[in-house]
Amino acid sequence: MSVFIDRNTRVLVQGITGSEGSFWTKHMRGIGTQVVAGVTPGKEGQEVEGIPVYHTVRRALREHEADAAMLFVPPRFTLDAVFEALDSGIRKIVTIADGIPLQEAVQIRRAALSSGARVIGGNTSGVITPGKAMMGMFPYWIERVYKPGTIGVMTRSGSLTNEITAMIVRGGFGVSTLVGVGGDAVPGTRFAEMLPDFQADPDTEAVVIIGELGGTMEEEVAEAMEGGVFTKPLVAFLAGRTAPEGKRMGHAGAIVSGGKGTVKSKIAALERAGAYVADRPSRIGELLRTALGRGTV
Amino acid sequence: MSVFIDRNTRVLVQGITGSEGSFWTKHMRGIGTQVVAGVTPGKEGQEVEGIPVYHTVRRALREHEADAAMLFVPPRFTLDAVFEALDSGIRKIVTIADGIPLQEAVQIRRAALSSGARVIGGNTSGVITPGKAMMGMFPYWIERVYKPGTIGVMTRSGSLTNEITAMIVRGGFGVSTLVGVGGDAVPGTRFAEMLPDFQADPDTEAVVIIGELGGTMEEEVAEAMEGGVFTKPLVAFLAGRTAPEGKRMGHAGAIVSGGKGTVKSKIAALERAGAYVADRPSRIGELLRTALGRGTV
Amino acid sequence: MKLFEYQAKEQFIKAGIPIPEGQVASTVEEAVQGAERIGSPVVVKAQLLQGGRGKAGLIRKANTLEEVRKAAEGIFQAGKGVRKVLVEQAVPFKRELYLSITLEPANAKALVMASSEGGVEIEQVAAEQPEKILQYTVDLSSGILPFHSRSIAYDLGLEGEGSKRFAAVLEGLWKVFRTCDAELAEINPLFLTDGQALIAGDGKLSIDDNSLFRHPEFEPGPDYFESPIAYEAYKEGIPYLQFDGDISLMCAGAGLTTTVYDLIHYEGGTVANYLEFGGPNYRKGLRAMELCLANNPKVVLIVSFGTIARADVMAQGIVEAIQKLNPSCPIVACIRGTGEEEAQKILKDAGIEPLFDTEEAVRIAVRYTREFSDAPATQPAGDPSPSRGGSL
Amino acid sequence: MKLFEYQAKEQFIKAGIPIPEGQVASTVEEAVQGAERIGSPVVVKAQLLQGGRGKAGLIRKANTLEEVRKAAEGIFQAGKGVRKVLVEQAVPFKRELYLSITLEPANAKALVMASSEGGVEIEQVAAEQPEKILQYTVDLSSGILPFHSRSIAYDLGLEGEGSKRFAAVLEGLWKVFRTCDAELAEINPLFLTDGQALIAGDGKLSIDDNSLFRHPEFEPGPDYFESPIAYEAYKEGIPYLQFDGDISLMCAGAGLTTTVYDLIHYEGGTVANYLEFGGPNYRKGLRAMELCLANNPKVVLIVSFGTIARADVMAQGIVEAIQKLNPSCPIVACIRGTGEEEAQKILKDAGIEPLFDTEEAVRIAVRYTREFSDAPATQPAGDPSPSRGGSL
Repeated sequence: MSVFIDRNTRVLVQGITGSEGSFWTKHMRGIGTQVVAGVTPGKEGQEVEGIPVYHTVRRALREHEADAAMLFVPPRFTLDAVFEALDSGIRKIVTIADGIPLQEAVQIRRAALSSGARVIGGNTSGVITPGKAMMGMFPYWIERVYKPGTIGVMTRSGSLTNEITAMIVRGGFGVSTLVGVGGDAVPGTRFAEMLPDFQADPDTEAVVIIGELGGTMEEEVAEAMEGGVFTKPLVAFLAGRTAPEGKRMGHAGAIVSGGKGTVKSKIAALERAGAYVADRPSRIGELLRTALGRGTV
Repeated sequence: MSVFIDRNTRVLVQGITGSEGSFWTKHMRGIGTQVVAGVTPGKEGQEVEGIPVYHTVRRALREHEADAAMLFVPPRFTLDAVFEALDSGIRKIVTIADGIPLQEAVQIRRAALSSGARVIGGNTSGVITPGKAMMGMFPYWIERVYKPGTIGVMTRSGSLTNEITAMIVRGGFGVSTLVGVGGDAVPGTRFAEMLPDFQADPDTEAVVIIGELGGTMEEEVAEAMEGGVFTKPLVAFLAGRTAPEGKRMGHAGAIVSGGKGTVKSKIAALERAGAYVADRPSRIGELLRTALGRGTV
Repeated sequence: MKLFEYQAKEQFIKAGIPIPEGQVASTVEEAVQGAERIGSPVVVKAQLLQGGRGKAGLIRKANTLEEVRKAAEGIFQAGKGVRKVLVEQAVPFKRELYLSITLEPANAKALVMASSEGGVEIEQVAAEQPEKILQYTVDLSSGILPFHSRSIAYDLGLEGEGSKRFAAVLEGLWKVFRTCDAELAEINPLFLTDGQALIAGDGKLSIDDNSLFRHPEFEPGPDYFESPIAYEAYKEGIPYLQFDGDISLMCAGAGLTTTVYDLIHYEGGTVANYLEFGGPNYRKGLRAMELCLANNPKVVLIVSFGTIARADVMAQGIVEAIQKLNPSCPIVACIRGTGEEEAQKILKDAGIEPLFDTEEAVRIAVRYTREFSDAPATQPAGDPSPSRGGSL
Repeated sequence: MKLFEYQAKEQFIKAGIPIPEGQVASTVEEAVQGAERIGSPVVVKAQLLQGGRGKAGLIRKANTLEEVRKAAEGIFQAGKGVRKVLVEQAVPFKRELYLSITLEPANAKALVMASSEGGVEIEQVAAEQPEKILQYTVDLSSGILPFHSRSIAYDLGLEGEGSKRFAAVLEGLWKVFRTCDAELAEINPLFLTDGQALIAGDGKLSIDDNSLFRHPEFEPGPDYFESPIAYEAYKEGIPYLQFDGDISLMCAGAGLTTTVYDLIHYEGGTVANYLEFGGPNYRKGLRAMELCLANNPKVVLIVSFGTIARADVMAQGIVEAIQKLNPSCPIVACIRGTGEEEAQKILKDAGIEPLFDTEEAVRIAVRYTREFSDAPATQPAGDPSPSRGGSL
């Protein structure tokens, strides 16, 4: 088993003929992902890596079964592409787009919530189950970074992903599934919403979350732990302990956050809930060993 | 037990100070309904039948608990009033308004579906559990019409309601709960969506549905019976066996209906599903006796 | 409320949907002048609310002004009550498409339907080759998104410029649908020309009656109604349907009235009209009776089982109407519900037998249509005895 | 992107939200002329993007034209880089309300907040009397409905005319929020006058950077940026943050850079700037280096662990930049990810020691800020040896 994606997931790639789309489609297949079809308006009849391309999602689904859509679509067309996938009944969507207009991101998440779908992203590298499958862009061929294992990972940051997974591997572990929820202010899926999946996944022994200052996703993880929704060991790394406060959103930002959103508040909440919080990437392996009761090897 | 409303239901009345609102609030209490508060913008501080009135639903709910909203609000303000109730977390709503703009009715139903709420109406007399409680307008004091009993009733027609319940009573039965889903083209709740409630209600032995030509609600009832969702005896009366076809909605209407929507198709579907179909109101009692295996008394 | 084709097309223009060059004409002369301006060939189309104009010969092609004159004359004189014709450029087309937007009650969304096999046989296409009808549900608040237009266009075989133009037509039709509070917006045929242009050949637009208060521009004139009585009733705010049988129904509520209609037909009777006596009209007894009697029925049958529509008020109104109008036909009254004891008394005092059973009332009414059909002016016998105006 | 108050108010006017009569002035003379036209008393307000203007003495009331002159002079000369002031009629108000619209990421709705206790102390009100902050979530596609306005107005103590005006302000602010693709639209204070008028005393409007492509009208000028280098970076499309420490960060990705920032501070170092070297900028080594060196840092630290941003391309760009720019400070490079073997080779060939561990790279960079702070022009010693421009 794994979280979100495995060898049985049939993936449709929207935007397959673009340079990113075709490049990463090749690598998605390379790791073992079933890519069943691609969509690019106006390019029906073409093939990418032997995969047939269709004008629209509907046309693709007349010929193929798919249960997930991977979007390599520019940010300003992402809302349309997500709604197209949802309209055709697809309920797992990953979008890498960096720069989705904020109010459209809100509408994407709302549509996902209303239709019981899961949209991962935007502004993410995607989801990978090392050794099995991926939807997104990961240099899985670098072994010191993407070794299969039993540690689930969730990250807001794309740039820290390789850094942290390398530390997990250096600590003697590997990754079960990594979910990049994305670095946008309004990601389609939030950390806490993925926790039940990691809880249920027998291949995941512990979870590492990679957080940042701002927002309340880390605090929600702490709540889920305190509420008993997630009971496996959890290690957190949070970037921004010494960073100056980000741009202030008028008084409204201060009122809404009500003291949450700082790295300090996140660390306090997570530690109260029993999480192990690493102050630097190199300590993650050690904390995982402690959390899993394996002492320091 | 009963369906939708009982003595424990705490009802908020929106539009309580209008002539219909105040008149029927008195009678709702008269039958035993708990009316906890009323809402009319600009009238906070007043009382109707001793019930306190508030400017807004939020203000009422700060002082009272309520789990249902009864709307005596003109049709063109109904969407706003329904959304106000939904916004405050109320998940049972009855609106009697006759003349809700059609596209607003669609938005009301969509909001209800999205939020897991049940909106009954518009264009209905409401819901009554004789002898216990009601949300709406029923002359429950006429005993030959509103005798408590074990027959659940669902109706699209307000004008046939008294006619049919009188026949149920004349047949030796009484009514458990009557739900007027309403006569509009897009009711907030459809027949088939109420069937699980009647199925689960131990006080309901059989159900009578009062249908009409047009739409597909009766066909959906037949499907629910065939699908095993509803297994109690069901008697249907359908108005319009000899009526000329209603106004045609262009080619689109014909294409969508695809032969459904006529009384003939409804009768065929219901009889195929095992329902008893009465050709005139006076036969309902007899069919109920047959359906319940009591022969003709 | 259905609009005439030319009205629908006025809305299309506002929304940027291309239509053929055309001219509305109320006379043959105007039609000829319009054709002269537009240039031949043209199509002369009766402006009628009923469908099936083509098959009824009310849409005629004309290659010369003389043919236009003949076509217009023929249509105006066809006895169908045509008051206006639309003279339109005959568009040379490559294909006829179909496009409509309606509402989907169960899903609570809009339903967009399209087909590459448009034209008068679209319903047959739907029945025999349902896969040729594309269906998309669209959320009212999100509206048409680019993928909707794109998906439908590709499935209609449109690409490039044709696809872009289709998107504009679909977005335009959506705008019409939403801003006019329509229950139906339909283009059939939607012409596709050799040059990949899309032109609305016909237009059907039906406005939701409950939203008409927002659209005073669509106020209907007498030509919208089946009879002058129906128009009178409309002006009074009273729902009314015209039939041509014997029994005038003055009933409360569509469901009950439809049931009474069925029961009358079971008994072999026929219906002259249905006038809605319920809802806010229950206080309008006199005016309601006047309109019913204008049909010269063999009997007026009044049935109600009201809750808000008080039986006593209805009875009082009927009694007053009979006194004032002195009808020459029998009145059968079956008025129950709130205030029924008082109603019973009022009717009895006025010499009218109050009935309590709908089916019995129908049987009596039908019987009277037979008994008195040859002697409308005499006092009916029998028990229960319906009142006649003449007896008061 | 934050807008200046006067820009926010331009949007308010378009949406029908009342604002005080006012004039934007770039000079003291313009300010005085504006005040003359408006009539005293006025308020002279620095147009700055930072909050807390009032407490910083950058909002001054003036009763006479002489006071206006003094106020404007004081603000322009306060050393805060003020380029414009807004001279506004001083509104006599009865109460100060608060109103804002933002987004609620978890619910995926908009969040409307309002308070009857508006003004500069609103955050304190929120902390101490949270019940005085009204919160409503609003669906983006349904928008503001009448009940939202009504509910908030009653809770703010507004009735009758005040309630209607509030509805207009809220609907206007919603329109601004939606049409400007805002992440924040805020009015604080919202003046309530004795005559129940509502007037926006201040305006904060922050446009979502991802939507700026739809809003060329908000193209920022140099006065939006913390430094000329930041403005240069903006024009190159390179994200950039200005600090005032020693180490110039040329890093890929906000998360990794923030981590590097933390690690530098753990080691006792300081940061001069953060320049985003990832995303589409990884091919812009030369320009990026140029901008970083413009800060005259004690060391340039390059860290990346890229997937799309190819390490070899980054390394090549850095080597070229060093050759061309000949920097006088050390360059520390820790470039990993896709293409890292090739990158390693390129760096080594150019005499730069490639590092593989972020924390080690930070330690070395911080050490260099100490070792070379007094001797920036000499060749650094030690192993691993960072490259200096001078050594090439």
